[in-house]
Amino acid sequence: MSKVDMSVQVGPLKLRNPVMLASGCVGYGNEISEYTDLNTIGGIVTKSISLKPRKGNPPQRIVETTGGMLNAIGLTNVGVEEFVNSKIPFLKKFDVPVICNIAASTVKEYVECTQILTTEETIKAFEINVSCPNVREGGLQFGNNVKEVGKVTGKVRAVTEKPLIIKLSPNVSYISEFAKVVKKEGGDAVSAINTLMGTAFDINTRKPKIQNVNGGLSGPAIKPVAMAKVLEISRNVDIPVIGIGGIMSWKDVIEFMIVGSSAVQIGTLNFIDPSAPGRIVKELEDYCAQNGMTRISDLTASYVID
Amino acid sequence: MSKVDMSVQVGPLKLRNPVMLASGCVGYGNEISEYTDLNTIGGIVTKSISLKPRKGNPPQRIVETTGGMLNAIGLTNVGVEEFVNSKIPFLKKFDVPVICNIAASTVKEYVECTQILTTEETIKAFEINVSCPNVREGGLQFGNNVKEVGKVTGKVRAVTEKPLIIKLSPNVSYISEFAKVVKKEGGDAVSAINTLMGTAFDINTRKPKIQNVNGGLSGPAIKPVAMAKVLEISRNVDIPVIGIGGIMSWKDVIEFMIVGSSAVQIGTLNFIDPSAPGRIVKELEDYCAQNGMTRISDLTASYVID
Amino acid sequence: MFIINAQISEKIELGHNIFLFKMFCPEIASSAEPGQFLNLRINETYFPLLRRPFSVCDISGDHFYILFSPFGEGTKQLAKKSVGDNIDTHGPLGKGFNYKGEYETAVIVAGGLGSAPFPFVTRKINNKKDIISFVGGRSQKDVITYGMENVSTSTDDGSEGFEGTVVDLLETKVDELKSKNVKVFGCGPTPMLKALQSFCSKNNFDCEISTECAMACGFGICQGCPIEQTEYKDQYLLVCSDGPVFNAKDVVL
Amino acid sequence: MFIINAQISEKIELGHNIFLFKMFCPEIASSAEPGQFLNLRINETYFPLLRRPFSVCDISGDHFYILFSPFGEGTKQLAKKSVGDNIDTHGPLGKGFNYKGEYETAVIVAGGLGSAPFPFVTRKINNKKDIISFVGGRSQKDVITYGMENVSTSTDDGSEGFEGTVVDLLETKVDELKSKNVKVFGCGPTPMLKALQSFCSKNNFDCEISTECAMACGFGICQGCPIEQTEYKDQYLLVCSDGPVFNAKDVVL
Ligand SMILES: Cc1cc2nc3c(=O)[nH]c(=O)nc-3n(C[C@H](O)[C@H](O)[C@H](O)COP(=O)(O)OP(=O)(O)OC[C@H]3O[C@@H](n4cnc5c(N)ncnc54)[C@H](O)[C@@H]3O)c2cc1C
Ligand SMILES: Cc1cc2nc3c(=O)[nH]c(=O)nc-3n(C[C@H](O)[C@H](O)[C@H](O)COP(=O)(O)OP(=O)(O)OC[C@H]3O[C@@H](n4cnc5c(N)ncnc54)[C@H](O)[C@@H]3O)c2cc1C
Ligand SMILES: Cc1cc2nc3c(=O)[nH]c(=O)nc-3n(C[C@H](O)[C@H](O)[C@H](O)COP(=O)(O)O)c2cc1C
Ligand SMILES: Cc1cc2nc3c(=O)[nH]c(=O)nc-3n(C[C@H](O)[C@H](O)[C@H](O)COP(=O)(O)O)c2cc1C
Ligand code: FES
Ligand code: FES
Repeated sequence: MSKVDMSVQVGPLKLRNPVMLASGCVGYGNEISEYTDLNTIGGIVTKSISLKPRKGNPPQRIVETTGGMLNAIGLTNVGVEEFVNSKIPFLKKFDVPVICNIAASTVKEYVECTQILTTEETIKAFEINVSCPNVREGGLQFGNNVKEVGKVTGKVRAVTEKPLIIKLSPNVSYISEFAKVVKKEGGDAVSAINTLMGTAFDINTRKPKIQNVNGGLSGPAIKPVAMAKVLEISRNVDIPVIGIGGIMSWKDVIEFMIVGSSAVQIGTLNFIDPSAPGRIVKELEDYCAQNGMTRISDLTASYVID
Repeated sequence: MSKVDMSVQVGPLKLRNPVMLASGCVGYGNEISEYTDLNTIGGIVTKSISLKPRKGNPPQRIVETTGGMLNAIGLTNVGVEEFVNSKIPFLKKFDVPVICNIAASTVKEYVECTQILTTEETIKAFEINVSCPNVREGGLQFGNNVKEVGKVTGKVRAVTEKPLIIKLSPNVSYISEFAKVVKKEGGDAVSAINTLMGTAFDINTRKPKIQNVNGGLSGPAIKPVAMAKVLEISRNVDIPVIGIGGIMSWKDVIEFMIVGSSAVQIGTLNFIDPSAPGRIVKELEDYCAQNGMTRISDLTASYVID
Repeated sequence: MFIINAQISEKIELGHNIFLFKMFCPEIASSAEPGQFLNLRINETYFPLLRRPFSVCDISGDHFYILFSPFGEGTKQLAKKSVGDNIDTHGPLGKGFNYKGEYETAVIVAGGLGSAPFPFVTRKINNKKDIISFVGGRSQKDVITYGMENVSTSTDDGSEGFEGTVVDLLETKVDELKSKNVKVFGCGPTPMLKALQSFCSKNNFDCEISTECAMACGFGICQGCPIEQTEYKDQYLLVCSDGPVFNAKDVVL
Repeated sequence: MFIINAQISEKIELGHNIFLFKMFCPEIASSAEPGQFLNLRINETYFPLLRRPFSVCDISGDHFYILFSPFGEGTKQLAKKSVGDNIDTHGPLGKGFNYKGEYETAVIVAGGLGSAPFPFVTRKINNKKDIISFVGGRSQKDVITYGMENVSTSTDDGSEGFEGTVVDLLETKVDELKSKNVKVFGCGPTPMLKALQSFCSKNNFDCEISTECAMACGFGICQGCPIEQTEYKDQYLLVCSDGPVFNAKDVVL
């Protein structure tokens, strides 16, 4: 089998392969590194970091649904300072692009976080989470408002030279409008999608199964929705897309690339099988070789629509 | 076991029980009547009717996804005239409220359809489908645009005295905004939700698995999203809601009622088990009796949120 | 039409990855017609969510047979079932072959798993009409002749019988067929059915084909399975309830 | 920690709807500690999607045991597995009981399926310390004393042993317990653990409890399983990786 070029380019960000680990689904890399060799994957996106540490939502935070799960973690994180002091040193040990995901409640806070972190050499790019459905003060209004997303993009762009990715909310009618404004305001790429808003109730207690009432739906159940969002962006906006949502196998990675993803992120699957990302990279390479492909990046937006 | 009052009131529409059959998932009642006695269910919503017959989309129209299915039927239907001549006579034979679902590409067409059909005694209410994701000219823009939904509601309201239900699209950020305008323009109730927009591709041909590219996602995969939409309306707008999306059992019916549904509709489940709706009605009655409830309608919006 | 448990009473591996299940179900066994199908709920979970359609392969006493190959998620799970397991079965569904008519010789043409409906068709026609069967496959292991009579075979790679498609094989027998009053019955992948359709049209053979389409309901309520008509273009027919068997003249593949 | 197939080598029905599976898996058998848990992938489909946590019930040679009752979708499917089936197992996970310490008498307190971890705990402590076990359940059939020593039982309905909760039963023995240098080990439903927590606090008994929480990952990457700390309120602990066993003093239930 001939050697396949597995590298992909997400705007200015070059990755050794398209398989990244999604924010909030791999912590800061410590635990997962026992199962998947971080040196073999395309990139790792850290759990959303905020300026100050966040305790997050009270339990119950998780409930399983058909083919998916709802979570309302509430952006639990150690805060910028502790992240720099104790999490980055661990990630430094690996030869893997670290993409730092940032969450905030105000534009100002997004900017401050980025300003502090942009000097960290280990961080190769930023992913701005404008779309977390579980934080009441922030998140939602940004993610569902084109103007706010544009503003956040522009202001953060002004304080970092590093590749800037905006992670979009799927809970909107036309996600491509958001991708457009990101491009206009100087963003380098978009990630699509974050979780869908959902809920589940206990019929005996009549209470929500998760304490926060609403949670974010992830897993294979949402894959068709995520695919449609990526395709919408890909057909309407000239900006690199990182495809996310329900990826469970190498076949799903190919499918996401076909509809327009330059790279992908794996979320929920890590909980079920933390060794999957490493295996998927190998399987993708085999698939490309068997199909006589020389570059995996040729798959991106290779859809055939009559 | 004591007798339970299973009847529910959806605005001006009284149903013998909350279990209705969803539009597009039972045709015009003929085939399903062999499996579920239509005289035992709460109501039947007909396949979307348009002014003229519609051929619909070319195959492939259906693809299964994890816990769900995508469809792009394209509103295949016999048109108003044939509906009146050949479908209504069959439904007349049953003692079941017939809710006529109407789809159109222009406000004018919605109004015309309703005008013609409102004189049909067999039709007990209208459900206006402003949210079909599979018709290119119409549908989508209406369903995702608050002003258009308001306009359709008002204009259709003007030509019928019958209960008027607007079926809302889930592909929006704040569905309660749509429910608000429906109420303001004189609508009697809303149905939530129609299908989520989704797609799936064949990795070998790189073509969409359904010919229309995008399809509507239904089935248990979407239940958490549907539940959140119903709850959002219920908490923000004083209008009856008909809950729809992924109902697979009597437990799901209870869950939908708890978050705010006055009644529910069963869609995809009919394909898998057309005898389920009749069985679910019995199971609901047993549940209520066993739990000492006198009226099933007490479940509506009985959620307990701290 | 029933929605009923059918119990696996025998599980036969016909060949490489080809399974024949004998299922106990008097209701279906006594009412099914050749060419009809059964819609099986593979398990009680939602994975897979929808039923899967299978031709009635044969009937004997209180039993029906299905023939399949593990292929996607549903058929793989089905292949793992054991004797004694119950399978929730919806059927018999659809319109089958019109095998009675005026013709003298039935010409059966099957490609791959398209052989599935023909043991039952053969049983019904046998002793009343002559039967000639043509069975094709990609390779030797894909040629399924179970329950068929008077069989010639073809393979794409020449590993068994005639080298070429089953319709190519048919072409070589066209004179012989023309000398008889034949009716053709076909089932197989769409490209094969297309070739068969034009072969029969060219030679003026009456021909019925069993078509395939992705289905959600299998009994006419979802409009998921349209097939274009030759004449009346304003409306599709439904594979599940107007078919799956159509006269080859009536539909566009 | 392993992600590895464990093969069911024996399937024992301990009582009404209570199953004990003996699983062959030398890697886990040789590394698990009492109170740790295993996260089982019930099947290869996505129904259920997530793994399900089960305590290491016991270890013998190359085998580990799990004890469970069919309850929801996952445990129902698990109960249907057969000897010879492989189950994809992640573990051993979490922090177990600190059973070594200075105490003289181990007081084991279990409610319902909370008995699951104690056969292994008992095996480890036995012959080194005294053990007194208290096992409660709603009714006789819910009382699981498998693998435990020196057992007193209680039932809510009085159908076996003391009538009342297992902590009520404990209260009746408080003087006896006070006369010894005890350490309490508890596992069971949260209301029981709460009662046990306050009983031990009141009487100044050192107590470790195994807690439960809905989990997505089971090994610290999802932040799905928070538990409130008694002292440091700014941050939750994680049941899956900081626990599931905690000192009763350290957590708020
Ligand atoms: C009327 C009828 C009778 C049939 N009789 C038989 C039979 O007797 N024996 C038999 O083995 N098979 C038969 N089939 C085909 C059989 O139903 C499919 O092979 C089965 O549904 C596949 O299910 P799966 O879960 O294994 O595959 P899936 O995982 O559902 O499908 C795998 C891939 O195949 C595609 N696919 C699935 N079904 C079809 C289809 N019908 N046509 C084209 N592509 C498809 C899917 O889109 C998917 O990409 C029949 C089909 C019909 C419509
Ligand atoms: C560390 C740990 C060790 C465990 N050890 C054992 C054991 O040894 N034996 C045993 O039988 N069980 C044990 N459990 C509990 C077991 O994991 C659950 O019973 C199992 O996950 C239920 O899965 P299911 O699919 O059958 O039910 P599901 O269908 O998932 O659940 C049915 C209902 O129960 C609720 N539920 C599910 N799991 C929990 C939970 N953990 N706490 C509260 N509510 C829940 C769900 O929200 C749902 O409403 C343990 C749990 C933990 C966290
Ligand atoms: C438990 C959990 C926590 C998550 N936390 C974050 C987060 O902190 N920041 C973020 O941008 N996305 C977060 N996500 C969203 C994922 O990164 C991803 O977008 C989503 O789960 C869809 O992908 P999947 O279906 O592969 O999981 C979280 C998802 C889950 C399931
Ligand atoms: C095959 C199919 C056809 C449908 N056709 C219509 C339609 O014509 N008009 C309409 O308002 N909704 C239509 N729907 C949407 C359903 O009525 C329902 O809103 C949706 O399927 C969600 O419910 P479920 O998950 O129970 O199927 C259709 C759904 C399916 C699956
Ligand atoms: S499969 Fe539903 S109408 Fe044919
Ligand atoms: S279950 Fe994921 S962190 Fe505990």
